[in-house]
Amino acid sequence: MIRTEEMLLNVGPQHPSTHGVFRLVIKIDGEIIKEATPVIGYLHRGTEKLAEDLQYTQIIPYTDRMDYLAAMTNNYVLCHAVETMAGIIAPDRAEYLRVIAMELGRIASHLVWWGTYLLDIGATSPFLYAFREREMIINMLNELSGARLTFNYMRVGGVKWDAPEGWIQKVHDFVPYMREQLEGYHQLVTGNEIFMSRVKGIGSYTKEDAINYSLSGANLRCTGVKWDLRKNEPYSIYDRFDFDIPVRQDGDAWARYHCRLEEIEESLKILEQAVEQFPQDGPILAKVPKIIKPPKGESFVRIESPRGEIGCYIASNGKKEPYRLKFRRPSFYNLQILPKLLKGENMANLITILGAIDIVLGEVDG
Amino acid sequence: MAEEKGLEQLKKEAAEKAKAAAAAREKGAASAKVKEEPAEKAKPSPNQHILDKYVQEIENHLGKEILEDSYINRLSKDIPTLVAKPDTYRKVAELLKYNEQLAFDYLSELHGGDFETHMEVYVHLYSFTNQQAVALKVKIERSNLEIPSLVPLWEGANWPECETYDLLGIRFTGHPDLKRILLGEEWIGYPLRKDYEPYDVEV
Amino acid sequence: MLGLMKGLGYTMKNLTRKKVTYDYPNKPLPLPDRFRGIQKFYPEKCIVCNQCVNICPTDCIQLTGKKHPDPTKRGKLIDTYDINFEICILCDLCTEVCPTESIVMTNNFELAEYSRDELFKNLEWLDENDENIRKVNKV
Amino acid sequence: MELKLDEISSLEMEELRRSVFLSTLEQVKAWARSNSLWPMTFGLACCAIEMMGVGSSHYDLDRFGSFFRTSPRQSDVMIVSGTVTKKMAPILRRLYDQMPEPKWVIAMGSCATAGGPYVKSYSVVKGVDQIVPVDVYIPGCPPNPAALIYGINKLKEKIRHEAKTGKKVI
Repeated sequence: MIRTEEMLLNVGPQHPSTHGVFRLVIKIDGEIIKEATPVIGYLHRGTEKLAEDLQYTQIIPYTDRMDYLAAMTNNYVLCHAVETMAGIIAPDRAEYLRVIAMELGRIASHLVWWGTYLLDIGATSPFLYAFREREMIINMLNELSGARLTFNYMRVGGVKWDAPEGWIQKVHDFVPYMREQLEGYHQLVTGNEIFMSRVKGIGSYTKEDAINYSLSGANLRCTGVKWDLRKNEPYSIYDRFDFDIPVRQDGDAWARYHCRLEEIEESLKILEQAVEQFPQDGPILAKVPKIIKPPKGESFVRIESPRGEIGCYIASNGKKEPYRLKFRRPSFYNLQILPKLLKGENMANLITILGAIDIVLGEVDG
Repeated sequence: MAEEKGLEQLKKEAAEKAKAAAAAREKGAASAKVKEEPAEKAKPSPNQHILDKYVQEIENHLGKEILEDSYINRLSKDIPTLVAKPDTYRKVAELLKYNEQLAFDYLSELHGGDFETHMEVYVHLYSFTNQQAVALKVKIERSNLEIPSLVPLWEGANWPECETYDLLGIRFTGHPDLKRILLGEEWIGYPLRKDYEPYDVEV
Repeated sequence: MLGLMKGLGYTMKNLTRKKVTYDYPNKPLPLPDRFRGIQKFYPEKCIVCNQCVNICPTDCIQLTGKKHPDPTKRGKLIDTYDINFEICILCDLCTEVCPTESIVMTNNFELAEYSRDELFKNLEWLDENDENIRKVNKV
Repeated sequence: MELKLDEISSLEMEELRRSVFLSTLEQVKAWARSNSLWPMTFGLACCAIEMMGVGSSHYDLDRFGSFFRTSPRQSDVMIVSGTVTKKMAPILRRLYDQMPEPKWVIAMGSCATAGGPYVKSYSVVKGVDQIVPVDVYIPGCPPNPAALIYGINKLKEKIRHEAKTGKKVI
């Protein structure tokens, strides 16, 4: 007679598959998870409090460090919020540069997810392939902004640098190359039977659950909700591009995997069009005062980051510093569903489920 | 309506943007002139009728005097904003979720703020069925920082409420597991309050 | 089984590809002009306007000026200029606001030290740091 | 047995130097250790991504005999890559204590060095050297992968130098 008893198991905060400092206290009975309690806050750095003493331009470097895999979108959300409040409209060329940078960032972010997710569930080599392509994107962004991760590239009313010579051509050449690689990725992993049996039907939830738990991004789209702020509430110049919103119906890890990879394809489509439409010349910064003082009031804007809806709330009292700054951090909201997903699951599926949510701990903890 | 005062007109680039959102924003910024009272309300916001609908619906079901204020927040992409009272907040939220005309099924954001005289909770809701958004605000007295929780309505409010409790000290009654999610239970003080002073001074 | 074989095919295809690894310590790393390493400071250009100190998000720059020795001339001369490189986040805002381009970025990133004290860079160090200086500083 | 080096004539000494490799055991140990530093993956924040970048195809840390180990028991250098918060600090110390001797610590990035951009924050430890002794500090936010390789090489130099002279480098 085999006897099992409940035990408490601590995963993290230093665990290679938690993508940072995330802790899970799980109660297991044999191999079955009875209860999972996430413990977060190991990377809580108090950005929102710090921002209350900083000017808007000075906060931009801090947004880089929140979601460090897609720093460009974070840059943008702050600039967008301030621009919305102050009624500034960035010039065309700046918007194109922003969109190109953001979409490159989105691809890079999904590549990191793809590589590390497969590393977590036991495939070593995809990580190397993913980082090989990511490095090319990072090099391009490095050329554009001068840093590899924390770009500090966008400014209220435009961007800091113009594209260097030949840079647009580089992006142009990158698109077909990446398409080819993407096909290779599918060849390498997607058809793999071991991979399929590890992710198919794992960690699935319904559309109602996804909406109820405030999920966003690929976590929402994998349940069949066709929702992407780039399309539904167009900001910047996204209404000028023709692209789709990848949607799956099953709501499991397999669906999320496909949503993300298809998003890379859509991003490539946007890149292709943006490069084609890229204005020959023009200013890259609107005429803004040196010290930006948005009017008194409050504003909340949201845009689509690789992980979901990222929002920025500014309460201003007309001074050069925000009175209250708050970011809606998508990973923080997305992670809430984890205890529900893990309940009753097999222990071996823990990392598969956690990885498929795609969290960045800097963003979860703020 | 204080939000509209003191809107400074900034130089804008003439951009031929076709999209409706940008145009609306532009109009919103342009219509509110510098340091002029909202008496000269040139063009009503394109979202005014949506706000009217919400207010009407709430008044029909819950009676008048439920809302403290309601206005269009021009700085925030013309979002209809409802300000509830602490004791009606939960009722309004319930109506916003379950009424078929409103049906706000998605909680996009919940956070608090310290405005020295009072605290505030800001909730941004979205309706996938009607494709509309609303901001719900509630002002709470600093002496009695308690407010009903929204978790029974939207599960997604769980962690944001914990975060608000952690950083600002607003207690949410009826929350299934209200804890100091980010800083840990031993932490003393609420850092996002304006009068916060660190308990342990660093070397 | 077929999927596994296909995956293996991709691996085989990549065997013959050109290697991408940089031969870093033996060969210098190719870096773009805009790369943000550590600052270079030109004391003769500085007009002690304090803009870099004000814009720095982490307050890692400290400077003091002295009066111009020639009483007929107005303005100030730089006396000390320190960057606390422990907390500098290389955000590039100081070089952006500098009206005379007296502080610019270089490509030097090999800055690891055994002690925190050595990360405190003073005027002399920043003046002598004159390799790989960024060519284009403003757009 | 003792080597009487004084009695050897200069000619013989020359011959000895040419053909016999003289070294102390300490130096051999240091040479061996420094060429197989196994860092622990202690990814905390943004710097962790650059640390992953070091392990990936373009920088390939394996060239230097360094593999990332996930367990503190199997590693001898801890790369603290990212912001250490007050909540994380006791755990960092515990992991350090679990590592076998000899062990070294690299503080990667300005957050680990001195708090970096979060130096005024209420919840961040201002420098990981308040918790564990640090051998090499790498500034940058985040340092690029090459700077990390440079830092690791600097640590290797330190290990060898200390074994050779028996003195501490700072």
